[in-house]
Amino acid sequence: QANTDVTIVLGEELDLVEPCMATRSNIGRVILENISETLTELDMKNGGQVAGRLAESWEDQGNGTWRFKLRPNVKFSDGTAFDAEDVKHSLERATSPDISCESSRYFGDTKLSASVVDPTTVDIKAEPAQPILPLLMSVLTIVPAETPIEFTRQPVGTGPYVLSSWTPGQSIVLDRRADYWGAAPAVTKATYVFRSDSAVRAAMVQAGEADLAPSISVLDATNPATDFSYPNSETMYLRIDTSVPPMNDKRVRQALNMAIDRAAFIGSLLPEGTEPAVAIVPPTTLGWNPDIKVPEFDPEGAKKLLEEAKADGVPVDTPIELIGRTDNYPNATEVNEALQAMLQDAGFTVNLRMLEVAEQEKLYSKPYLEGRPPQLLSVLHDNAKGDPVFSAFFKYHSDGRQSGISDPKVDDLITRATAATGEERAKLWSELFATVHDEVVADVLLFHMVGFARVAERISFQPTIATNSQLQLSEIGFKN
Amino acid sequence: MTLADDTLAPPAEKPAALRLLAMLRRDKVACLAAAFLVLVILCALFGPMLLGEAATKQNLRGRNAPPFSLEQGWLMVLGADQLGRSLLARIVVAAQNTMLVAAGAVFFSALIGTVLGLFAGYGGKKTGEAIARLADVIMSFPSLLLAVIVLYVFNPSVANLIVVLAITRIPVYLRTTRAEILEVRERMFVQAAKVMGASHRRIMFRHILPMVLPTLLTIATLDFAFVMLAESSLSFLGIGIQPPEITWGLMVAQGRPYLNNAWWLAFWPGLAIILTTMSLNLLSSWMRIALDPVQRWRLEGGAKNNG
Amino acid sequence: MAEHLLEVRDLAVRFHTANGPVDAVKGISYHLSRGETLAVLGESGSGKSVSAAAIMNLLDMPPAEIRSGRILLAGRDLLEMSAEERRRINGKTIAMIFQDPLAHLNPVYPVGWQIAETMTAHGRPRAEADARALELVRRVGLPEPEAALKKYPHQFSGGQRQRLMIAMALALKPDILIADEPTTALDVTVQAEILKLLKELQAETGMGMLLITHDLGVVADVADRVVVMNRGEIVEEGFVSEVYAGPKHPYTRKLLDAAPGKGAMHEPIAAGEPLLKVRGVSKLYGTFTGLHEASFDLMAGETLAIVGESGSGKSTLAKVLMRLEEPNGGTAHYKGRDLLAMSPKELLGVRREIQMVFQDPTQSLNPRMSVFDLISEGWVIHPEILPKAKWRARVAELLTEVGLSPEHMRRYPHQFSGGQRQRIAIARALALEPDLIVCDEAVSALDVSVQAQVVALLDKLRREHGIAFIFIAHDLALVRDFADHVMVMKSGRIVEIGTVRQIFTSPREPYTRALLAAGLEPLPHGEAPSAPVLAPAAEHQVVNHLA
Amino acid sequence: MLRFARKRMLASLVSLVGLVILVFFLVRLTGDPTDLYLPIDATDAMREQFRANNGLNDPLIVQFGRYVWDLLHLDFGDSIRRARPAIDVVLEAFVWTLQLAVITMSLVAVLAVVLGSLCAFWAGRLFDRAVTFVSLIGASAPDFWIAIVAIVLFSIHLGWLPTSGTGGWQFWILPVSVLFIRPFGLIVQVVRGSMIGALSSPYVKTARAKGVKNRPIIFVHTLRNAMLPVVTVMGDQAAALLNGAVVVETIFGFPGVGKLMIDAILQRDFNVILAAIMVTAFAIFLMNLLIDLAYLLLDPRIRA
Ligand SMILES: Nc1ncnc2c1ncn2[C@@H]1O[C@H](COP(=O)(O)OP(=O)(O)OP(=O)(O)O)[C@@H](O)[C@H]1O
Ligand SMILES: Nc1ncnc2c1ncn2[C@@H]1O[C@H](COP(=O)(O)OP(=O)(O)OP(=O)(O)O)[C@@H](O)[C@H]1O
Ligand SMILES: [Mg+2]
Ligand SMILES: [Mg+2]
Repeated sequence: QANTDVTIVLGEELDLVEPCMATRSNIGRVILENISETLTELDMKNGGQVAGRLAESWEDQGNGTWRFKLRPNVKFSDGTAFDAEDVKHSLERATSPDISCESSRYFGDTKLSASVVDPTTVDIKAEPAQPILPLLMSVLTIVPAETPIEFTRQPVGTGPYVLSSWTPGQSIVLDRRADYWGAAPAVTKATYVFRSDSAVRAAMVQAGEADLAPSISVLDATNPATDFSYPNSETMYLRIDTSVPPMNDKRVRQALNMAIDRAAFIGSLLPEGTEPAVAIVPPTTLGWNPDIKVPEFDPEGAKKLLEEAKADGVPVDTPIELIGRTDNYPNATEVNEALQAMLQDAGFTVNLRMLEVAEQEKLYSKPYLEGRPPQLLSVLHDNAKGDPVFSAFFKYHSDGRQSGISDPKVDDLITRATAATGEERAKLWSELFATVHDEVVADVLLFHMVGFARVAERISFQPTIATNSQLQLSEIGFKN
Repeated sequence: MTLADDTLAPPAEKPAALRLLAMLRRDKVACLAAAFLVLVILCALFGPMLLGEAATKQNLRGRNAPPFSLEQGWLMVLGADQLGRSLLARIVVAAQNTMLVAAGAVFFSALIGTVLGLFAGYGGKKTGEAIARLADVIMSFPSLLLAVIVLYVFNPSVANLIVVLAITRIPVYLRTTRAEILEVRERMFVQAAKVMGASHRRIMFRHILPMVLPTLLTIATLDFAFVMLAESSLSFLGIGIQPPEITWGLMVAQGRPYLNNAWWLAFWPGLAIILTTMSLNLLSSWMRIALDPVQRWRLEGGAKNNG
Repeated sequence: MAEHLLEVRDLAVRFHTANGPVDAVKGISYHLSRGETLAVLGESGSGKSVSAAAIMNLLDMPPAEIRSGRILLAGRDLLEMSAEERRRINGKTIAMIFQDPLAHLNPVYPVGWQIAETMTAHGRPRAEADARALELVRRVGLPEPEAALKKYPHQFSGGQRQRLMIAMALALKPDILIADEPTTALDVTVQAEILKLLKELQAETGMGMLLITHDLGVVADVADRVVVMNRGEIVEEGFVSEVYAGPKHPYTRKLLDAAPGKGAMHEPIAAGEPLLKVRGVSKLYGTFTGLHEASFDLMAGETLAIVGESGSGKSTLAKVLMRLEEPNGGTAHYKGRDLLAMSPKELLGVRREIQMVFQDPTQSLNPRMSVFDLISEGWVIHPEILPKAKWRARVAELLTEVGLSPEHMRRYPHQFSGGQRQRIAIARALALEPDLIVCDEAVSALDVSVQAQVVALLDKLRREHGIAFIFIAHDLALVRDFADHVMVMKSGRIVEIGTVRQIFTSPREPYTRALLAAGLEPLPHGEAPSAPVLAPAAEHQVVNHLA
Repeated sequence: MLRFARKRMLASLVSLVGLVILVFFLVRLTGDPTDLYLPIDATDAMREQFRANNGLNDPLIVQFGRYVWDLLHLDFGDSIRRARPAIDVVLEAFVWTLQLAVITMSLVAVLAVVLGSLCAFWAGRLFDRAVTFVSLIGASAPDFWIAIVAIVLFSIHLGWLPTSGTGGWQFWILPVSVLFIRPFGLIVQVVRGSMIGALSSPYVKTARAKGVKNRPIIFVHTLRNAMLPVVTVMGDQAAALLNGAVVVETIFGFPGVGKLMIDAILQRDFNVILAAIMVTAFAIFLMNLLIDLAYLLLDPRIRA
């Protein structure tokens, strides 16, 4: 093994190597920006700015059309040149009904079409107009115009690496390209292997069999010299379905928020570095509101609120189901057990149910089951995209798939924020977060989670909030 | 024919149970095993009543407290778990669910499997063949899938768990019984029983079954451990028993990530599983000998070993 | 004192059981010289087999314990040798023929392999061993020797298995042969040949033979000296002629008195509607005809004896009648209904009325049931026979009647001697109070005094309760005393059938005549034979087994 | 015997068909893969599209008919997750599982039978107690304990063996050892029990009277008589291995069928589940047939 080769051990195997599925974190970590590049990318090192990658610049042409100037002299790994046609084809392919590309979900109901202006210029039109189109282009992986509209097993891209071997279930090997348009990264060859057990991943780095384990459990992060924590863009919260009594009473929801001693979790069941959350998106997101306060831990106050509600005939004694998902994150079961205990201390009757993915999924999304008891879904939400639009609608809008509230003011704020740009957009989002948190008390926001990476001492790598979904080999350096 | 008067008959022997007890007393290992099992059964019966409270009392500050320290009271001698609950109390309380699931699953699978096996081996050719093929099907039906189906369509209660685990273990008993019968039924004493007019049922249960039983018992005791651990992996996947209910298996599974920095979380419940299985097995090998007249001398006093 | 080949001094063996110790052998001494045949006569259960097992190092210790004694082989004490030394002696220097051949043959290996193993275990090359095995099988008179080598023990008849055991023991021409009831299952013609074979071997190699038997005729025929055992002790010892002429111990006298063949022959009862009417019953084992078109009648209260060559289909006939083997044709009407065509359900109805005592007693007793359970099982199945409260007493009574003691009811089959097991099997059959009992060599392992007692019991039952017997036996003297009709079988066919008197006084078929001629005369009481009472060898008609 | 085998094959085919029908309908009771496959923020149109693409909109019976029709053309359908023919995915994984199972079971068969027999021969002695003790711990200890402790010990502290993964022979040692433990413990006990009984049979006395050495008495005379339950239980354990050894596969990163099956079940990847079941069932049926033939070979008294 040359000393510029690295081995990276991942927890989840790749079931596909399809570029248009790179928004799935297990695929994205290997492919995104290593093999397949995008027009734009989110620069996490600089506070989450949208930066150019294959596009050098872009401008809004009005009525929903954006014009992208493409980087010249870029070659695909199969030797063909990159031009506007490729962008057009990539967009069409990703949105084609014939294959279920996942990246298209970011476009929602927006219709996107591309037209070639000249080989290095392309116009992308969104209907209805899409104020964050350049950000959306950070999910569109560019493939050559010849790529058929079906899932490929030989991804071709413009990135600094090519896929040189894939043995399903065992390993994937990427080799550095000589004719990459940008600066040559330090890593010449990256071998990805897969171990679902966190302890084994950690052990592999320790034993020198791997150089990087981008995510290990906090419990295995025992060596400060090699193990680094990073915010992993997941936010933990309890989703409340406010249409079911007693949850329809705001006091009850406030009591829920007050009953939980968030500080007690940090450094015990959850690692140091975990932040109490006041919004469903991480602080690096546009419009994140620093003025919102974390609810005080006040079990007595909670009890009082409950009594008040009870006096008004709210059935606060109805047993509430706290529904968690096993193995969702390290200590998931324990965290939920602790939540249950805290809520019970504040006077709630809570039953804990830990479910398997699919079962929890069934309860999480609409249509909700008829005749359901009051439920608290203990879930994680992941938004590393830097804009709340990917969360707000379906978490808080009356028509949102996973929304537990129905509030005209919230609906209005979401609609307006989605259409706005720039400062205006940020302001509206801030307002939305405050409303949801303090006026509506839509849910019990808990924590912004952190992940851990184990990095062998011979390499240098700084995990960021993006590490969950992509891992650019070019960011890896060698210490000597 | 006249009946001789009763004086001819030798005095009735000591009841079989007493004789077994006397034999048990002589075998120290088996005695220890039996004592441990009695303890487990007592825990299962009374544990939740006595320590139910202590087993759920959380204390995040005292989480993962190491074992062998009496500072926090005797309940903490085995240490505390991730939420600062007493491991000792939890193990005692968990004995109930654990035994319910394990004993239930093993009992029903052994019962159903053995009876089906008896029919497969001794019944008609057609039924035998059909039952054997059924065993094939069950054997190749992944238990996990069955668990997902049953526990998804119904809910993960102790009863359903028993059903799932029992079904998946049926084939071993079935096939073992059947295989042994194929041989035992050719023995002469089975024919002798037939000549006496013994019904199929009597032949199956009185003559053939006792020959097969020791082997089944060996398998069953080891299945105990298997079922406890299988149950834990189901819990781990989110389709088994779920907190706040506890079983040893679940405790083992939950302690797994802590193997490196708080070994006691998984160790004690694991040890409980091992000791239970080992006790059961030692007791069953003791029983195999105690119930076999040809072997029984090994356990009877009086003989000094001069061989 | 000259060194003997084998000398047993003051041997005492005790078994430890749940019900206290059992002293099976209480300090016996005997010796055996080169070329000599020492017969061990004795009551069933008197410790003959146990002392033999002690010589062979076959006692399980515990539960057995050798309390005292020495067993000297050419002056060296076997009991002080290492296990490995004794292993090397076994089979090569001392060989043994077991009493119960079916149980003692490994069921899963072909018999040829088992015979050859005696030789390969002592370092003989495989090919040589195989060749010798074939020769031995031929010598003991098994039909189709090549094919026989490849067959498994369960495919042989009782007598054939016994001959396989003999072949196995003779394989290495041992210095000492311990033969435990080697001819119990053999018909007289084959028995004569086997005895001749043993004697030839003795003459050839100077083999010393320890012959355990209850057959007075065989003792008179082949033994030089005899020891008589009773209840674990040797009660008399001497040259055969002396002992036979002037028995000193009361037990010996009783034994000699009990020799069968002296009573009056039965006169068959007048004809009527037969209890059992068998017509054209056949049984094929693959292509081999085990039984061919057997037909006969049996009246209630009548005894039909079946005699004939070993392997001639006697047991097969019995098993077919019991529906333990499915016949390939024929009918057997019992009280007017065809046994062979009954549905399993109907069969259960008549099971109780027809009982069988199997040829191989060990295998027919469930090893996990105590004697009480074994005998009372019939009443569990047919509760109408006896109320539960009386079971214990009745078991005790039955045991006494067959010459065992009530204490035995707590023991398990493996704790008995061969003859004792046979009696348990008889008691079990009697417990059901059947109308017809098929006795397959049921008394062949009993010493003559017990035999006489059991036969008298059976005869009494026949007379008083009208029980009919099918009595398979090779002991012609016994047949003569006990049977009403006699049926002679050979190669799966009935060759002759008639009243006892007719068969014994004017046999029609040459085979019957050969059979009668080969019979060893049991000792006439009081006479002191100077020479063994045996029909001259020249008169032996060699039976063609391949026929 | 050939006729017996042929008849059994036919009967097994019927079982296989039954199994497929059973699994086909049962797995569909566990929910729709759409929600799992598509992200939560997928639109209804996308969901509809996905269902249509994967034929999940048709009535069950139509789906079944189509499945059977394709099956008759040896088409096992595609994996939704992997967008590849399900059978390819399964066979790749099965090869690994089969190797693991065969290696493990061969070792178990030899070692457990030898040690179990010796335990029976020396029943109650120190050797017996020690082997019994160790085998019982092995058979009842959680396998991940052993696996993780083994990795820490042999890979990290001693550095003798790779932690996990696939490759040369070194990579097989830990997974095989961990897999080995449970069947070994169980079978040692079964052999021991069965042999204790058989060793007191009269034919053993005959062999001793013939002067046969202890080794052939144990391993030739007695063992074959005691083998029926042993072979059966070995079959059961082998079947469990063929169904996949999930813990070992996850920990050691072995791309076997167990992990594949679990993922497929949790992800409701129906075609993969069905294909995996058919492949493993076929192997298990075949093995059971071989075991039944072994009965006939082991004991001549048993009739086909
Ligand atoms: N394992 C045992 N446990 C207890 N008693 C036993 C055991 N084996 C044999 N005996 C007893 O020892 C005595 C001697 O038995 P042995 O087999 O030597 O008799 P035998 O003289 O060969 O009789 P037979 O002619 O009937 O075969 C018998 O009374 C029998 O009940
Ligand atoms: N299961 C079997 N398979 C093949 N051949 C068998 C089987 N059972 C018996 N035979 C053969 O059938 C013939 C008759 O056997 P059977 O047991 O009826 O003899 P028998 O007259 O009782 O002889 P013996 O007096 O020696 O007991 C024998 O030659 C035997 O080899
Ligand atoms: Mg005897
Ligand atoms: Mg016979």
